[in-house]
Amino acid sequence: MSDHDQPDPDQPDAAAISDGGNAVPTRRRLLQLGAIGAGAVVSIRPALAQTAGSVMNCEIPVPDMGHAGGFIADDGSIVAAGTKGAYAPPGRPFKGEEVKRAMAGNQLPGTSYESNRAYMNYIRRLQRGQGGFTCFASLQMPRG
Amino acid sequence: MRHALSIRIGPVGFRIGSDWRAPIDQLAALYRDYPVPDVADFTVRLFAARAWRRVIRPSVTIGGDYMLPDAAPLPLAHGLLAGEMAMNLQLALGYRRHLLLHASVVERDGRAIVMTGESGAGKSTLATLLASRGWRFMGDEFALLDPETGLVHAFPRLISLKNAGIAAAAAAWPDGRFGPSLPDTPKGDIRHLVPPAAAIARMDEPAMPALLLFPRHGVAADTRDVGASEAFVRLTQASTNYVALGEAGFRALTGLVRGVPARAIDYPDGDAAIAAVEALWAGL
Amino acid sequence: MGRAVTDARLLVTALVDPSGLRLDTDWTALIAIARAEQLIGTLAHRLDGLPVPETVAMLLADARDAAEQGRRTALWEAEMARRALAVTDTPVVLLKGTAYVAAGLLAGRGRSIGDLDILVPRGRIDRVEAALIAAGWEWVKPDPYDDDYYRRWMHELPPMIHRERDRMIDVHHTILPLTARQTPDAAALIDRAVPLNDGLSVLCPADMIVHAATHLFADGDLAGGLRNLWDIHCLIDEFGTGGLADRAAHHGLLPAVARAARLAHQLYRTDVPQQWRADAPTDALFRRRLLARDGWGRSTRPVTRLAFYIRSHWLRMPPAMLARHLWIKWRRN
Amino acid sequence: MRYRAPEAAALISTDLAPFTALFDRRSGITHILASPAPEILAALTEPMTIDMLLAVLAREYDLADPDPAALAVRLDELVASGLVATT
Repeated sequence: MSDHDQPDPDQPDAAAISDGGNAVPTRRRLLQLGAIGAGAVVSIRPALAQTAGSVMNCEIPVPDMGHAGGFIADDGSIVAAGTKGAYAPPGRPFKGEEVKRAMAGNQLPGTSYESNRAYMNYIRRLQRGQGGFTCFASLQMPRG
Repeated sequence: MRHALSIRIGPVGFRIGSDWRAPIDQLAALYRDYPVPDVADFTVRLFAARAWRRVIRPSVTIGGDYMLPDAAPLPLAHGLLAGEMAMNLQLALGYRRHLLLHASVVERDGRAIVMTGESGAGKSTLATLLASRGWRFMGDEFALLDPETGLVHAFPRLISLKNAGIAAAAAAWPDGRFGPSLPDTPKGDIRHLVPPAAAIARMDEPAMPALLLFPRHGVAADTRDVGASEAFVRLTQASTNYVALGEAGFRALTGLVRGVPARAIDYPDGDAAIAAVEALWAGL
Repeated sequence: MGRAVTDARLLVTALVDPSGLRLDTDWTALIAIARAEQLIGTLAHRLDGLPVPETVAMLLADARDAAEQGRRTALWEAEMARRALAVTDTPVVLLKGTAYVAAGLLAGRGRSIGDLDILVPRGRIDRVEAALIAAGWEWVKPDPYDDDYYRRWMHELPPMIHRERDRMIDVHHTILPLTARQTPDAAALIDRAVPLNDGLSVLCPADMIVHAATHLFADGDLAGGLRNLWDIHCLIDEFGTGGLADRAAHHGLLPAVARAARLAHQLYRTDVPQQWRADAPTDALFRRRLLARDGWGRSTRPVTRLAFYIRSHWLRMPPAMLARHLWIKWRRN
Repeated sequence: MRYRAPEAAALISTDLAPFTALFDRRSGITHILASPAPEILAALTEPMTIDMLLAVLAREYDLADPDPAALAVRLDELVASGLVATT
């Protein structure tokens, strides 16, 4: 690697100390391959505009505009209106701040324990291209 | 557009258009002492999404060169806030001349403290308090880091104070110029404070970052070191254009975290915070 | 502040004759229009080295940097798709913006590039889908109605997004919805594809122009039309029009290609053959839609825009399906 | 299957003890690498199978766990990040 020195400068370098031509390794550095908690490689992902906190106020419609009228099942998926055990969509979109508080353990306004869980599961599954994704993604700091 | 205004804040020029007069008049009054750009870097639009929304329960939709799909409209009474948000959004989504860090900045003797943290961590209040104790205010929303020189440039927009921060700032700045109070916005009660005259006059003077702070409000006073890798990762998430800047962003940010000491300070109140900052500054 | 800029002609003339711009041009309006039409990087390259106000020079330099970053990201996404699909040994043809930069074409210079578009043989689309999912791509819209609609009637899989890199990929098996009246010869597109050095390929020049014209007039509502037309201008400028008419006829897309050539000539003064220079009666309506942008970057002429929106759906599906599609979409909003 | 690392010129590496910050010029992505990832990348001087790589690492380091399966997991992370390709 170009201008890179070995990562652990404080440990004795593995370079052998040459002694008249036949190198005598003093003590090779220990290397552990397995059992790394969060993995050895983290890739930095772009932070979204709202991570600049006060930059934006935004809303998350449940479900998004493309699926208005659908009901929300426990696991957050969109099901046909009236499906037994699923929840009618809430009366209005949730504000970014309300979702942030719900992520911290409170409940979305006007929801029961069960419907709150269903709505939050829907919000957590939002993908780019779906309405409310940018707003939700920005509420998580840092992402990924 | 029917009403328009151009202002330059630090190195960034904005052209702001509006379907209504009120937001433009408020911005013009508060940004009275700011220069006018010859060519604006960004265009911002405050408009009524539906024609009838211009008059009936008027609500302001934010538009401009760079946009986000989920933006919620604001009542016309919060038009000033919409203008500020729209300008911040252009920077966050479209600006590349400097590495943008979501941070407040103050300067003394050509050296700067960069204070970063989530909104609500008290960055604006802290910067305002320090400015009232002789530090030069450089910005309360964005720090602009020049990838070539490593210098930080000022972006002294209106200081947006929230809830308790308003009273704290009013006490620290008895003769400060405040904007209208904007009750129950999505972020609670907000009031804008015009930065001190010196901050506006000297906004083209950059400074060398000397201390990186991660302040946190509302807990027992404490100061701890922040390692280079932790500071690096936290700053990549506090920057909206780090990834977009590519190699220049990598060199600027690794240079910053390797060259500048980083500390996390928890503070129960303003005085404790200022004491902690002055102690750290003296110890540099 | 001088006469208000009421349509996108300022941008068109700046692209065609950059050295003709006077110093007292309404630069802010030009930049707002170029950004709204996704042509700021292209404009920045066209104006490179010309005398402009200092603030504008810095803005354009930033735009060139942004375009370079976008080019690198697009090529990387193509490389990651190539790695994921290598195991299926399927021919993978890059389309649109990614293809232009991968092949180093004039059309790619300064171009803003969106999602990765690839063309694969229709018979291999399930293997491609499985390989992409295994490599970390996910559906953007996990919705049964849209899935089924896409699979049966559209010319592509529903869009997918990569879990880590947040980049979208559109996998096509032909270049026009199956429901459209014209039926291009997808197999011929792949046969004549030109291999790049790393296992991916791009369409042959004539097919590139046919596809660009198709995308603009056969299934699009002309959103981003000025950028697509500029692609066509650059492709014709670089490769000429030899064999283009025959190739377009072979795909049954001669009308779309003729219209694209005429409009490129009318707006960007592209050097097109004689039979594609005369103004057809409806060309003026297309120009009116393409230029519907004011100096504040706002989209204007809403009625014209709505007409083209409805036309784009009409072209993509037979009347009965159009009614059902619009009814379902209407009931939802 | 062989694992291939990028040529040195594609990467900019900076020590952020205890980690290594790595910028990949090809993708424009920044990666934070914890040991053994930097050591694995440095050892991949040419395309290698897992066994070839394990032998190189065993020679240069005192391996606490010379286990091909553990090395495979580390390599999969590097492949997923795009830093390492398989041929």
